[in-house]
Amino acid sequence: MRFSQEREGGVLILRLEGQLMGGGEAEEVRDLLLSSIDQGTSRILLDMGEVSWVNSSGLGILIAGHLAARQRGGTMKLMNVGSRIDSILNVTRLSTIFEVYETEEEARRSLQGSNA
Amino acid sequence: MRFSQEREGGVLILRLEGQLMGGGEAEEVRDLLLSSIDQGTSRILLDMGEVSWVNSSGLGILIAGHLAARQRGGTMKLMNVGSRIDSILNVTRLSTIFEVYETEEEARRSLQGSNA
Amino acid sequence: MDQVIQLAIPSRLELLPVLDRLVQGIAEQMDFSEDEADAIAISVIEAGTNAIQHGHKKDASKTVEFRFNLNPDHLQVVVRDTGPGFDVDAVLSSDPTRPEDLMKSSGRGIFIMRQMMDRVDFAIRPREGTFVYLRKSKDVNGRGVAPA
Amino acid sequence: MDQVIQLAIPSRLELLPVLDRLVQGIAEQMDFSEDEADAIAISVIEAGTNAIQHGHKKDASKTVEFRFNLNPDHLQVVVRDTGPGFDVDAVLSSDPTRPEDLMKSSGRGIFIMRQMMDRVDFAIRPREGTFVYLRKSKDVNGRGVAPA
Ligand SMILES: Nc1ncnc2c1ncn2[C@@H]1O[C@H](COP(=O)(O)OP(=O)(O)O)[C@@H](O)[C@H]1O
Ligand SMILES: Nc1ncnc2c1ncn2[C@@H]1O[C@H](COP(=O)(O)OP(=O)(O)O)[C@@H](O)[C@H]1O
Repeated sequence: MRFSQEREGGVLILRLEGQLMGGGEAEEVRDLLLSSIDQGTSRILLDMGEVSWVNSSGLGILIAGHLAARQRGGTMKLMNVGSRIDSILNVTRLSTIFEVYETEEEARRSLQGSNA
Repeated sequence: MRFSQEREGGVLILRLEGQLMGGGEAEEVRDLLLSSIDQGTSRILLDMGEVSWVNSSGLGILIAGHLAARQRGGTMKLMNVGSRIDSILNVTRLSTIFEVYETEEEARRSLQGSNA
Repeated sequence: MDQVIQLAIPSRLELLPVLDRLVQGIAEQMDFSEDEADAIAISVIEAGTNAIQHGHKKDASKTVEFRFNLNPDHLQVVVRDTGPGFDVDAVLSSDPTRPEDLMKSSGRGIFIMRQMMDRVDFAIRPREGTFVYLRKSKDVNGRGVAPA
Repeated sequence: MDQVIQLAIPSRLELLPVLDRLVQGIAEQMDFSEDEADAIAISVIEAGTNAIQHGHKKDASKTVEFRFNLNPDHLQVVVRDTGPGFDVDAVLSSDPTRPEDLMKSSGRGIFIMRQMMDRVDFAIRPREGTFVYLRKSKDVNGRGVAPA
């Protein structure tokens, strides 16, 4: 699990790479999400394009981010979700919770339009 | 290990795919090589483009084909050799024995020009 | 007997990707489809995660054992930890997809295994530990992934 | 002790690709470069091939054991079969790259291991079997592949 971050117009874009499976670097993603939200950045876009794998611990991290952003009146959205991860989101019904965008443009537009 | 064969102008083109590591299907490659040569096809081109891996047993199969073709006055050449396999050929000095071509055109031309 | 692959790893979550690689290799060797291979891999990883996290409390000196039985028509995987076990019935009767549970940050591992595999069984044996049995058949409606 | 991964497989050459996957995963986990990972994988495969072919004569009921010791600065792999062993000195003194041996269809496995790894040692122990020790260090001139 590697990640890089960008900030643009009040939106935090977090690009994840590898396996989001809990332990080590995956916990750094949780910490970064929660501390950014704590510091006031509550509009977050997770780029899942390079994520090959998510297990239930990884899903827990996504949920933690989602809840924290919402508590601050913001929102966390996903983009570039591959078919493997899409199937896990479907199986666990988390697809009904996370907003998923196909393209970066759409995702950014939806977040920058919001007033969080 | 999977393979497919083509015959063109007296040349047998064998396209290998996967890991050439001895056992099972790799032995089928040996059998095909030796029986084709036995039946008079002694100009052979091995397409290694989709071969991800060769171990010492796989090298033994290549050598068996090379020797059998030569005994019939023919020749066996390689093309599309990736860097992993190239390094094994170098380490074992088999690079001094096998003729390796970069492109299919070159390889075919060299074989069709020969009179084996 | 001649189709058993055994793996033993220390209880470290960082090793799960290594497990993923091995399982994908075994699934490929058995000619499972890519979807099926993914389903098997994630299930074994979930079972391994539970063994490390709940069974061994991440004590790296404790070993998690994986036993892969490669049969012509199915794969069986047994995951073993030496922890105290848990109340299986209670866990099996909970459903993490109920609207009120959907936001819980945990409690999905066993559910995912049961969605992805044909059979999931548990055995808690005093002094021996906790055993998870995962089974996936070949072809028979090759459902690697549950419908949305 | 908490960095040991163990694998046991039946003596079937068809399982070598599974071994390849596991070794690549371990090498990746240890942050070896791709060239180094390839070098390690092919060496472990050669040792496994010998254990299956020479040590166990492909008797699938016999198990080959692999022990991976993950250390901060190096990986050590021990490959064990329960066969009778062989004359190590005789094999080590032969060189498959000599012009007169170049066309031999076998006799390259141990040579490849020695080119690819930093250290290769053997132990033949009565009643215990044949042990091959392979060692690869990190960074120190990261030579995954010998020069042409
Ligand atoms: N190997 C195990 N040893 C002890 N307890 C376990 C084990 N596997 C599962 N459990 C228990 O079952 C519960 C549900 O597990 P699971 O569905 O995987 O979700 P999660 O691990 O996210 O809690 C765990 O919280 C734990 O209490
Ligand atoms: N694990 C083993 N058990 C018994 N004999 C072995 C073992 N490993 C190697 N040998 C012997 O050493 C020889 C050289 O091995 P190697 O260099 O790998 O080449 P190859 O396997 O192609 O013969 C083998 O032919 C065999 O006689």
